Amino acid sequence: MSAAELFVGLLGLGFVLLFAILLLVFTALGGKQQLRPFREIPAFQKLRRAVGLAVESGTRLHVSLGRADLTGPDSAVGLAGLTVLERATRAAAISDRPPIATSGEGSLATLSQESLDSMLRSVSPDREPDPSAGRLTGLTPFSYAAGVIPVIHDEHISTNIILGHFGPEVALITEAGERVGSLTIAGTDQVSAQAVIYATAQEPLVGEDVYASGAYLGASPAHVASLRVQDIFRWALIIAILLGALARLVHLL
Amino acid sequence: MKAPLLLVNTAIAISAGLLVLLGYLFPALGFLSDALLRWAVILAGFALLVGMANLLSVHIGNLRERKKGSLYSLVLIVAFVAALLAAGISTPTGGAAMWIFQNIQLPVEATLMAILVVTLAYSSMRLLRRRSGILPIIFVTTAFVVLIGLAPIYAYGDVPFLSSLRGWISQVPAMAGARGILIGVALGTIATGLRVLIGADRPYGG
Amino acid sequence: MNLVDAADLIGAIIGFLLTVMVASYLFGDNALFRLAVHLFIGVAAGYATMIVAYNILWYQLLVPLLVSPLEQVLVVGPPLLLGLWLLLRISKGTARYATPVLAFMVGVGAAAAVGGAVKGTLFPQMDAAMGGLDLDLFGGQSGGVMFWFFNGLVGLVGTVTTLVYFHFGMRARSGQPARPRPWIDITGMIGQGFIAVTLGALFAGVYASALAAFVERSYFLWNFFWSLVGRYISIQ
Amino acid sequence: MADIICPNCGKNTPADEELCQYCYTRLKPSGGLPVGGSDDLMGLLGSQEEGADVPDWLRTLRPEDQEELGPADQAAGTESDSAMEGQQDETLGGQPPAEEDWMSRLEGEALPDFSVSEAPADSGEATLPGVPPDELAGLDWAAETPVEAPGPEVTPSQGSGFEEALDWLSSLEKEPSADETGAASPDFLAPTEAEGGQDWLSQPPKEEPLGEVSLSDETIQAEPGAAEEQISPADELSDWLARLGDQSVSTYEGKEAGAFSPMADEAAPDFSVQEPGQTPAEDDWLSSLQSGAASGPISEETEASSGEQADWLSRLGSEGFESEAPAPLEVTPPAESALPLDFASESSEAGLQPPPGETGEEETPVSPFTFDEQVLGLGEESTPADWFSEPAQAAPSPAAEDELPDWLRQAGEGESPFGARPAQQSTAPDWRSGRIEAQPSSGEPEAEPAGETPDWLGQLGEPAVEPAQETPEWLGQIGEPAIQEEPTPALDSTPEEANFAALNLDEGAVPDWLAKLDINAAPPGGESGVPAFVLDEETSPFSPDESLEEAAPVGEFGQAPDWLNQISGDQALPPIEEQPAPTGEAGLAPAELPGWLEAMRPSEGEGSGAIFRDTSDSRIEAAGLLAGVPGILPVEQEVIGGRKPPVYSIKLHVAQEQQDRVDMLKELLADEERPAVLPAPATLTTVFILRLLILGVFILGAIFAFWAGVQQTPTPGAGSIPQEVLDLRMVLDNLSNGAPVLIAFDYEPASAPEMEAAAMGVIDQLLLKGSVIRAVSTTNSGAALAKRMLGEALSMPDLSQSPPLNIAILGYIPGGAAGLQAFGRDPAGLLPYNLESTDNSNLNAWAEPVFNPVKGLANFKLVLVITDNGDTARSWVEQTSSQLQSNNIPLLMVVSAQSEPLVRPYYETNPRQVAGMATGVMGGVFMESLNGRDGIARRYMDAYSLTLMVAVLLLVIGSLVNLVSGQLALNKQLKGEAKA
Repeated sequence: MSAAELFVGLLGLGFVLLFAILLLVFTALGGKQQLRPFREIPAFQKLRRAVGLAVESGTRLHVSLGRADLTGPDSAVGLAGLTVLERATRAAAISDRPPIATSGEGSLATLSQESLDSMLRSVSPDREPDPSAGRLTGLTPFSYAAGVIPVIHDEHISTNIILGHFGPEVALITEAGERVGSLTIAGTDQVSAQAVIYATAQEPLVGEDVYASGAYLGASPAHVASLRVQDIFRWALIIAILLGALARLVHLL
Repeated sequence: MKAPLLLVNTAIAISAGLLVLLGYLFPALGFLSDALLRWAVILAGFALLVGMANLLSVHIGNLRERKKGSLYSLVLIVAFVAALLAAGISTPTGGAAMWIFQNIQLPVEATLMAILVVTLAYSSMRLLRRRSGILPIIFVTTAFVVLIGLAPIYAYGDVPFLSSLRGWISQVPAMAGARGILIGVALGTIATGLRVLIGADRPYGG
Repeated sequence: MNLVDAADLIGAIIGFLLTVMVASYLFGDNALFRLAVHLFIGVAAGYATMIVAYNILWYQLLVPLLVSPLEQVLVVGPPLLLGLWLLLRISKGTARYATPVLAFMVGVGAAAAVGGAVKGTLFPQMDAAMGGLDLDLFGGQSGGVMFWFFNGLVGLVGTVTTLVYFHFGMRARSGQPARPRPWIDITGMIGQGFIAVTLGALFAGVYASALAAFVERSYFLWNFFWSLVGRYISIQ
Repeated sequence: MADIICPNCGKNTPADEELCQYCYTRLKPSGGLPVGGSDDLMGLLGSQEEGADVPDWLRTLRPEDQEELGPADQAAGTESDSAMEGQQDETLGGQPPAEEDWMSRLEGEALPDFSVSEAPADSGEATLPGVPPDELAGLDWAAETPVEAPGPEVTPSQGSGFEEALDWLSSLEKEPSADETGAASPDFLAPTEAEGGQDWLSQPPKEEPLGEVSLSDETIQAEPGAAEEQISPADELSDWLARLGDQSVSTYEGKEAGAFSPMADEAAPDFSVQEPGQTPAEDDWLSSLQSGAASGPISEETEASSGEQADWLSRLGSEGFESEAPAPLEVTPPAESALPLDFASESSEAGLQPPPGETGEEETPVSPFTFDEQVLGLGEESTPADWFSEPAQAAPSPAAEDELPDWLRQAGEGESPFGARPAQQSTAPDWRSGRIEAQPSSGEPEAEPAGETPDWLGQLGEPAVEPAQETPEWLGQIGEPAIQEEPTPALDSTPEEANFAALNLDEGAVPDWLAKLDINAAPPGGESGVPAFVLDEETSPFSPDESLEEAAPVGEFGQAPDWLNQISGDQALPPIEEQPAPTGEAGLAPAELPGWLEAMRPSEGEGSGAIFRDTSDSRIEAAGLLAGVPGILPVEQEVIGGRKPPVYSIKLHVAQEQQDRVDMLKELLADEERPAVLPAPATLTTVFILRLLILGVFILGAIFAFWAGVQQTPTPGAGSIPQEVLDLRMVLDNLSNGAPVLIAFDYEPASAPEMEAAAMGVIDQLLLKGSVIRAVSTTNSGAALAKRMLGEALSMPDLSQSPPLNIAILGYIPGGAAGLQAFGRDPAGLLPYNLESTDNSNLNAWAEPVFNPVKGLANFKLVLVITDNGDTARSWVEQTSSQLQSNNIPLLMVVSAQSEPLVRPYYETNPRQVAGMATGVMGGVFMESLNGRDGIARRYMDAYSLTLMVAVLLLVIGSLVNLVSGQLALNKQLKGEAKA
């Protein structure tokens, strides 16, 4: 292993360890952290309202989890989508139409079923798991999006939460949501898909905001803590970038 | 039963994750993560089969219950079986499989992509009505400039300024913004991943 | 007309019909679109399943066991058992018992995400952002060194301000509504501008990709139409 | 000679004293009826027996009884059985012949019962585990004797001026023998004869079953006090039975099992007396019970619910048969035999909840006693506070007095029969007193207005206005025959009237619980009694009053004389010392209170019982029936204040404002029903037309471009080719011929048109160089896409004729980035086989000499990634760049236009992680122009550039229109708001 590799490895390890320690510390301080306010993200405000409205109106929430591969780097955004699904299910479990989750990847569909079942069981233990509540609608990006379209049209969906790993095919889903007049809140990790979402979704989530869903929906102190740690590291990185750029410039001047 | 299982699951997730992470950061320790990565790759394939079973069970359920649109479910199931047999008999790149792929899957996907032309045009036109402020205007203006610089003007040819402007936009400000977004996404990804690795998030249930 | 030509013709007709059926979605959700879409979903799923069966079940699990069982049993056995364990998810009753396998996958995925983000995105992107002002990297691009330096500066400002925009925290003063610090607010607005430019450029790219598909489909329809006309004329 | 216990102060006073030596409470009613000896009674009985109105079956009763003795004796053998025999012996010991005559009948009658009840072997054990039956019997009497003792003393001192009472008394006395009962019926149950004089006669058998239980259970509750109260339930048994038959309050049965015993006991002999003739008369007395169950004398109700009675009885019958019932005792005995089984088990469990099986209808006849028991015996025994708290509240008086049950106080007044009641009650062994109770209770079904209150209580309501005249029906009848007419209106009275009567009655004499029963009695119906019972369970402390009211006439005149004295003389003397037990604290505060019973205790002031109590008034009634009873209030007050629900005017006064609001609400509701106008269609039409226009414009542009032909747009010159494409081309130029190349086809079929156009030029160059190509993909469709693109590339000029190239499609890399990393470490291990293999010769994709599986990615001289996804490109860079850079292997990218901004940073980095790249259709055009070979890209370029212009125009025009219209709409809105 070259010295550069070792250096990069150690740097990465130190970065991860420091991030993890701060995350644990801020999680332990959970209660106090909850009190501190966050930047307003309209999408989450509308989402909270939409969940309540869906329960009252007897309509469904639809959470589209995308096609993130759980064993890949895009699994993070898939996990963020699962967190939103869990929060939405917990809030809407009392509804006679519990939320429905669609995904385009096998492992994610499996996790969404587990999440839905456990949430619904926690509310009503005698409830039978419904395989169609967490369904796989297609295995290729466009077959997945095409499979979601009938769900949006047929399942009395009032709110579409599109949060996961998507490509440009997400435009088909947001378009379907707009056609049925439902609220579409969308976010993804793919920047090109974010561009499509920005143009087509009613409430887009850009960039890092996608990963803040758990904290904004009150998932757990760990989510709030992670935002704090992200902020800390954000400024650390900014300072590092500025100093590094200056050093390179000065070094040459 | 539930609590112990959750404990075991969390232990499995954390230990497997830490081993793979070490292998990521230090290629010399790749031997720690190689086996686990290969297992994960194989399991991803099994997960796809599980998802497939779910897809079929939903549509078979539609057929059983004579739900609205059960005809479509029938079509889906028949198409699935046909493609499975075709690819199974004549390998995934065999004649039958390729015929189905080229004449059914590819045309439909390409057409779905093609109709985005209309969908996105309609959405982008309405964007300035739906959202107020300067950002949508910047968005549309940038899209306009980049589009017009993507290709030479029909029957006229290349307009260097437009292509240069488009090149500059996509290479400088757009790349700067993309870099900021990517770094932010990386931070979010690290936070989300670490929540799993410290056991704060347990999406696998138990 | 031989079998291959017949297959091509039938394939072309099916492709034409499917293209029209899917395009009909532009005028609203309809039965033709749904029919085409469900056909497509089934075909894609079947094909993907067979690909997985070939590449994973067959080539990575069974063939090694058949070729050299003793050597491979320890290599292939564990993932095979885990995979079969994961199949418990298929049944409602046994689904819960497969959670340990899911936990393993999530753990590996989380590590891959963290490692990839740190080593594959964070460090390279930071390095690129730092290098924006590195005059050593100037390779004589058009516009001269000053323009190159200006581009580096814009890139640096864009990256930093975009990062600042995503700052979540706000300043909370007792008795006053929480609001971001003014300088963070202003910097963030600049960052929003860069984000808008980025998204606009990416949107144009997506649109260009869609346009390429549209052109290809139009070309297909155009050729199909004239090929039918040509066949009709040749038959006459 | 036993003393008389003063009911007021609870102290003994010589029997010859008329007033209590201590509190001067009148102990004997002046001119009390000399109910001295059994001779008199027998004489009366005898005279009555000759009555012409004796039913035939009663005449034939005696011989049957004699016959019954035989089988009964044979049947004796179980503990309970022998216990009863022992009891009989003791009871009959030294009886005068005349007395023995009818007493023997009683005993004889009991035998068959026990021969039946012995069926449950556990009944005896339940009675008192491990105690011999004889002892059990002894215990029974020992428990009762102390109170029995004064009996004889009291009986001579019966109420004054009771000549008329003679026939009533005689009827009571006669009752032991069924024929006498029959003789009595016309006497004071005349009103009921309208519904069949024999109905009530058939009721004693109804109580019979309980008699079985009694013996065994009575031994458990060795408290005479309990025995006294149990009399009262027996009184209402007939109607409660029916009600509880429907409402199986199983929860109480276990608790009260022990206390049922006395009740049950009393009926035993009586049943056997009437059994023979009774058997056919089952339905009659059941229907009479039903009338009680129907909570009112209204005949329709009676008929309505009679069916239910028949049901549970028939069930009982069937069960009875299972339990070796002797032939003569056909239907009812089985019912009895079923009961001891239940009670025995219950009592053995000391009130543990009986198994569900026991709470069914077969226990229905027991249920009322369950209620009574909870209210009485048990409550008294184990939770003194329960039923003593009530008198205590009613009359704050010395502790000793508080602990004295109401009935004792009233009895202490010595007014008429009540003076003797305490002694009377206690002297009467439960099974006898209860047995006699059958008489008034038999009248209940017809006379009880609300299904709860016996008719005589209901009639008390009217005279109750004057406490002095508060006299139970039977007393009224005794007083003047005219009163006999009173029941008639009572019978016809509606439940409301009945309730009202009960309310009045409640003021003075009627126990609160009784009034509550009335008040809570639902409108006539089978379950009408249910709420009443529920209510009473809450207010058990009141039940002693009930026992007082009902048991008084019964127990006293019925049983006091003769044979009871025998008992007291024979055995009860020793326990006389225990006399205070029923009233004294010692007997009332047992420390061991079962938990389940504790749970039953109503909390202080809890329950509706408190409503009917007036603790504000502590004056003591000076005269009349309730003389000496404190806390008696004027009827009117209570009726208005406590009993009668407030009457509200049903006329609604609506103000004009309210009326307006109502109208407004009506309008709103009416609007709701009107179909709403749907604006959607118009919008949809606009959207539809707009989409149609956009599609039409694009299609026209494309068709025009195709129609006009290619090359309308000049190919970009070399100067306009971007640097990344030049770098890519340079890398390809530097690639040696036949070099191994890894190509990743990582795009979706949807992007195939763009990616094929972009990458065809690069693939063309690689094929021209005869590269050894290994194709992989991280997407499911990658293999097919690779096959398709390579096939199209091979069909190009100069390649179709070239020798077959070494191309292998390795297939799909699952697992995303993790899979890519695993592939980067060991490509041959992850994807070892060639999907294109036709046989084993080309199955192994790494068998070529140029490959060394151990080297991994270092086997290749070039890695080309064709992707439409920025993240996939990033994954390839992240997962492989370190290996590739360390081995100086260039990584080229062909990306879609959408992913270019994301991939470009990797191209811009120094050192470049991406050596060169081509973007989208134009990237393909540039490559083709550099190659000098036109391909797909060039074919699409004209249509592509034209439709791109169309898109730009649409975007500009559409955006401007929407911007202006949006601003106008915004201004309108602002103006509207400003106006508003």
